[in-house]
Amino acid sequence: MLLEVRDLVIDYRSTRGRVRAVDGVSFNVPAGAIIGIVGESGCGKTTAVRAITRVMPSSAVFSGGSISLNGTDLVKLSERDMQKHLWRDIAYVPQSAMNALDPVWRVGRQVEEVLVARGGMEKKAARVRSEELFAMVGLGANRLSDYPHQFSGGMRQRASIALALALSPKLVIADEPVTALDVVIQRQVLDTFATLQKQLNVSVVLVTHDISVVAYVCDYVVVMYAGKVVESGPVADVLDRPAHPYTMGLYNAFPELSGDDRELSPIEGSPPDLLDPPQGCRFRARCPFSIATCTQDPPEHLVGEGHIANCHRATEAADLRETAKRTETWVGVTTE
Amino acid sequence: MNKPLIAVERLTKRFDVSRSMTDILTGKRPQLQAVTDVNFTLQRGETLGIVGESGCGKTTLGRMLIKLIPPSEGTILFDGKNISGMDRTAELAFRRRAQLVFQNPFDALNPHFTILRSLREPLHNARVPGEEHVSRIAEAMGMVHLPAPDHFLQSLPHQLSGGQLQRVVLARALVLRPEFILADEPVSMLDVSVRAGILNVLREVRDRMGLAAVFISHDLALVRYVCARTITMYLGAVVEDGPTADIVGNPLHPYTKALVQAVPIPRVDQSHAPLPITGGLPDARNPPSGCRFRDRCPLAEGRCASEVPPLRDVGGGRRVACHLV
Amino acid sequence: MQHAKEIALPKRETRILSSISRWLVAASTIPRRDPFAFAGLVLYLIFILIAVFADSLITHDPREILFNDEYDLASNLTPGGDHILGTTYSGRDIYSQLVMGTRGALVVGVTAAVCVVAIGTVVGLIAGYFGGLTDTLLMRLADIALGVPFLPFVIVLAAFLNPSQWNVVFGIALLLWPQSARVIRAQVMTLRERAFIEAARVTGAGPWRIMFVHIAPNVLSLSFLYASIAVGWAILTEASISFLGFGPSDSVTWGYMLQDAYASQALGRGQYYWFIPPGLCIIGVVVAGFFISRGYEEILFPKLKD
Amino acid sequence: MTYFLKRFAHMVFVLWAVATILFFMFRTMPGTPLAAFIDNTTTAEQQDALIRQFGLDKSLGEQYWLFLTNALQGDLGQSFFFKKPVVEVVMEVFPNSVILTLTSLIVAYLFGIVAGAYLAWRRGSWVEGFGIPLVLTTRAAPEFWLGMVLLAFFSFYLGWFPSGGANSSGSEWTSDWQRVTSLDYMSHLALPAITLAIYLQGLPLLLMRSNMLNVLQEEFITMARMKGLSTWTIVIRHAARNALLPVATAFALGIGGAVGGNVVVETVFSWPGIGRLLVNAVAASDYPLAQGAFLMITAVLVIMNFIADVSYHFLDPRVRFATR
Repeated sequence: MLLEVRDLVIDYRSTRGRVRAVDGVSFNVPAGAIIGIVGESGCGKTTAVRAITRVMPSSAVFSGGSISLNGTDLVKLSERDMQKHLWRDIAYVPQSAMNALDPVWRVGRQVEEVLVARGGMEKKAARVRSEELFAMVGLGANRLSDYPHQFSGGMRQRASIALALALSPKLVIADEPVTALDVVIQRQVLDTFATLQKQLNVSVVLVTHDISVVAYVCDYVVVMYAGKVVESGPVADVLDRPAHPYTMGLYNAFPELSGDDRELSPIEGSPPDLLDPPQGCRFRARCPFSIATCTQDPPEHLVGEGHIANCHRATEAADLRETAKRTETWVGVTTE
Repeated sequence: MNKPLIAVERLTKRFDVSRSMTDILTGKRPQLQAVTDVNFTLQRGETLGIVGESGCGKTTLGRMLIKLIPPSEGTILFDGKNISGMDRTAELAFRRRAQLVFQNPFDALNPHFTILRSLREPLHNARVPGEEHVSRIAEAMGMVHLPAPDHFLQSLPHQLSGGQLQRVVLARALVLRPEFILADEPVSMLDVSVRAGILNVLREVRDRMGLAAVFISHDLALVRYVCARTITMYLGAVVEDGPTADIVGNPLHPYTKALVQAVPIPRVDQSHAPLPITGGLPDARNPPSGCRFRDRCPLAEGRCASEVPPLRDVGGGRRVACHLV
Repeated sequence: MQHAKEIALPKRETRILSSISRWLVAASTIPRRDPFAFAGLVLYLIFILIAVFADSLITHDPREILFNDEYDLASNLTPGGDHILGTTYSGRDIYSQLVMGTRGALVVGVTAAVCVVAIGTVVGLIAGYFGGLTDTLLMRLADIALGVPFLPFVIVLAAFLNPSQWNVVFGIALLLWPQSARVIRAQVMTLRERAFIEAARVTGAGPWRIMFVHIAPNVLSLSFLYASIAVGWAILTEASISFLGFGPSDSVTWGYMLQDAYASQALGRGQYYWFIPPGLCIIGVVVAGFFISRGYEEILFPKLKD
Repeated sequence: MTYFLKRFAHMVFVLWAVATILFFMFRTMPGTPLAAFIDNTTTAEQQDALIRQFGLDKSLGEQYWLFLTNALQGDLGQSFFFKKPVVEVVMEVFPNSVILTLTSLIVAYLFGIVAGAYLAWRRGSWVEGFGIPLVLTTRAAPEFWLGMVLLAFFSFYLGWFPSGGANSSGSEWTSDWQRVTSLDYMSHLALPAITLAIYLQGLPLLLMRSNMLNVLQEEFITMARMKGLSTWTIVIRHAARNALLPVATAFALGIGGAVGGNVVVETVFSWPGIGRLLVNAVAASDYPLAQGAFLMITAVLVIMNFIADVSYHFLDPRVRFATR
């Protein structure tokens, strides 16, 4: 197992008090696999994956848990030791590369900078390696001398992927890498990313809010809600046989191109305020199947091979799934 | 076929582009053709989807329909009257009948106005008598399922969530009881679970008020859920027009095919076949001659480069702009 | 579809009251949220009070030449006795001049600031909103005004027109409006593209209503910040002009005091009590303006988000 | 390239406009320009001779045309007072103004950039709590008052520096260059330059601090940290480089503004610069000289504005290379 995240807890200090953005998140990343982390805005998915690099805003605090890469717990490492791992072992692909590349530097030089500063390469060798990397992601070598603002959206994401793969890292974290792209370019960039991942046998943690993208590329999926993991497991199992009401609700709310003309049912209400989160299961207020015991923390139920769901009623998942398909189940759930 | 509510003929929009030294000397004024020769009609109560990637001109087309920007060529007839060159009273009448729902709810309400004041603005401009405001606002808020306790009306936009704001924006559009609504990417800024709510409200309002609507989006799945008929656009031109079920089920134009095939679906067994389309979007300032899609089209042949394919009627209410289909 | 519940439309008074209370709440948070602005406000208040009650605060007539008991000129008395800050070379009471100077400074400062910001805001609004030819014309005018070196212009102006405070105000109004006009024009141009302004157009508001009802509130905060800076510039300029000898000889201003001190070799005699206080007063008022407009940073560097 | 030519044409337009304003301002001002030279002793013929000599007998239009054509050839007329061509008089003192402006600006900007970056680095600390008000105070203090205080203390009280002028009287110099680089000149230059530097450093400091704060929040800085680059590399090669662009432009604008704006400091230290020349010329209503000095200051201001715009255009790749 390349990466194991255990009970990770991260708080943000803000003027209104401490916001617990990530509250006891655990997931594993096997070598050579693509893990999808799905959830809506504010569910803590970006905070959780950024924590792996330990490059966080100054207001962020590691309040617990461990992140072990090949056995070494990154949370305990000193600043200097952690820096050794950065980009050599763990790389990052940002959402919109437009402001992730230095606007006054040519893109080629930014790739070379990493190769020389962290890869220990000579300037000439770095130049050749950059051309290789650009060719790998489908960009011409002539693009190396351009500035970031001269790149289109798709090209910028390809450049970011090339940058991430520069030192052949073991793990690449991609935070919504294709969300800002149009569907055709998105497909092309996803295909490039997936083929490279297979070729170089790199593990990838892909953060997205789009379950179709997860279905298209990922091997495993982790569904997060309000700072906690609600369900995780192989993509096929979780999508075909969701065991947590939130995953079911997410699926129903998702318009599907090929599906029959089923009525979409929104999940009413809005996510809880993480300044003082509700007791027990955080989805309780919006869940059509919530019962009295939901006020206590939900246990971790194994519902299939590597497929867990944190819900008191996970055992009744099969019939909950049927009722969840009917839109009236979701109407009038919250009094808010 | 009674008179269509909106008739668009040969609509074109060109934007001036920065001029290089040689342009100035040679007196050339290079321009970007954002929308080229678009024709379609919209019946009362009909919902038309306009789908395309960014840069295809769908938003520019929308802004012309709602009279935010003037067309360079061609005409837009609203209930038989040309909407450009209207005097003040005619324009006000048009504004009462045609409204717009914005993409970014967080930016569509004046941060200094309370929700109430934003909702009264259209009524004030349309000179609706004061005592009618109460009932109109209540009616509009009811339709978008917005709870109407007093504090809600007095709060400021930053105190509301994205979903609530978009409902206020929709209520503001409905308060004048319009006949036509233009929605430009109305849900793209919202979370998935909230989107469905807004889409359902849009469908419900359209049916209850018999509204005609144009729904602009880059997401084919959303358009399929809301619109009976869809137009796909590429680099400023309409490439296909027809019932949504046919467009999605059996696309004719090579670009629409690629568009439909490119959309991922939430099922693991979806096809991973490479798209029948190569390369990227060409530079809009000098598009390929003839059919604009020919440089990326697998079926392209000589004729495509020399002759612009007209939007041909191919029966079943479908039109396609391609020589070979 | 539940029926549209009757909503009681809050009456006009309650709406005005609620917006005032909202404003007061915001104002009350200033001391905690932004100590600079609060300090600036307090300083301003003090100077305004001094300026208003100047007549009762002064011990002597600032222009009267004083003689001691033996009937010879009470020149260069050191602070003490009935001259809090001593007397000048020509026997005038320094403290009284200082107090009267406050009134002169504030009058010039505020009027100049009002002119500059009024012109700047209106030009910025019109150029920013309408664009096209009007925009180009107004901005070319601004470029010309910016092309004229400010201090030399006011010097020439003061020299030819009979010296009075109003030359400085006129000079400032004539040349300093482009800075605020450009900043406000840029702000208006961004606002014009905002969705809520397009919403106003779509709901039928006319251009003038959009400019003064929708855009103006968002721009007023910027013009207010610019005003508090403009007060500072005006006072500094007036002091410089008086120091160069082109100031009005009829009224007493801090610049006049400094020029008087410089001309009568107060530096050589080390009469710090004469030329230090006027300088400190100028700093006080001008820095108060900067503090109030803590947005001073926002003005020069708008993107700064803490 | 286009931008360069467009901006150049714009500069010429502004220069012409200001020159025209200047010309008419001097002509339409109350009081005859020759007032200083015509007292009861000069006879009528002498008066006419003077008027003809200074071309005042021609129509306003002709005078204007003459003024423009001569100005283009560098002939700004004769100074009443010095009886020498205005250009000559102005050029004598112009180098002093340039030297004073450049030295003070360079010191101010070097200090401002370093202090600004440091303040940005120590955001929220006590350093900022004291630093910002102090800097704002230097911006609020009238330059000439600063000069007076320094003069009173360092020159009169401590006697470290001379109290005025550019060179001690009675000293001869083989060449201008030798004069300007002599120790004597330097000691005269010290106090006025320091006074100006104190006043001028406020802008670059605040500008640099704010730019650094903005840039450090950008995503490419976070990405740089994730790449494991050293803090020093990130701050210098990425943050500072982005933050310095606007400061460089401000420097050029600073020069333009300062040459005209230093007049008060030049007066306090009786530093023979172009500003002081203008003041004396105006006081002596020697209007050709005043007009010439004013035109020279305007030229420097407008040219520096032009250089600032063009330099920004070339320094920032986002502007230089339009999207391809």
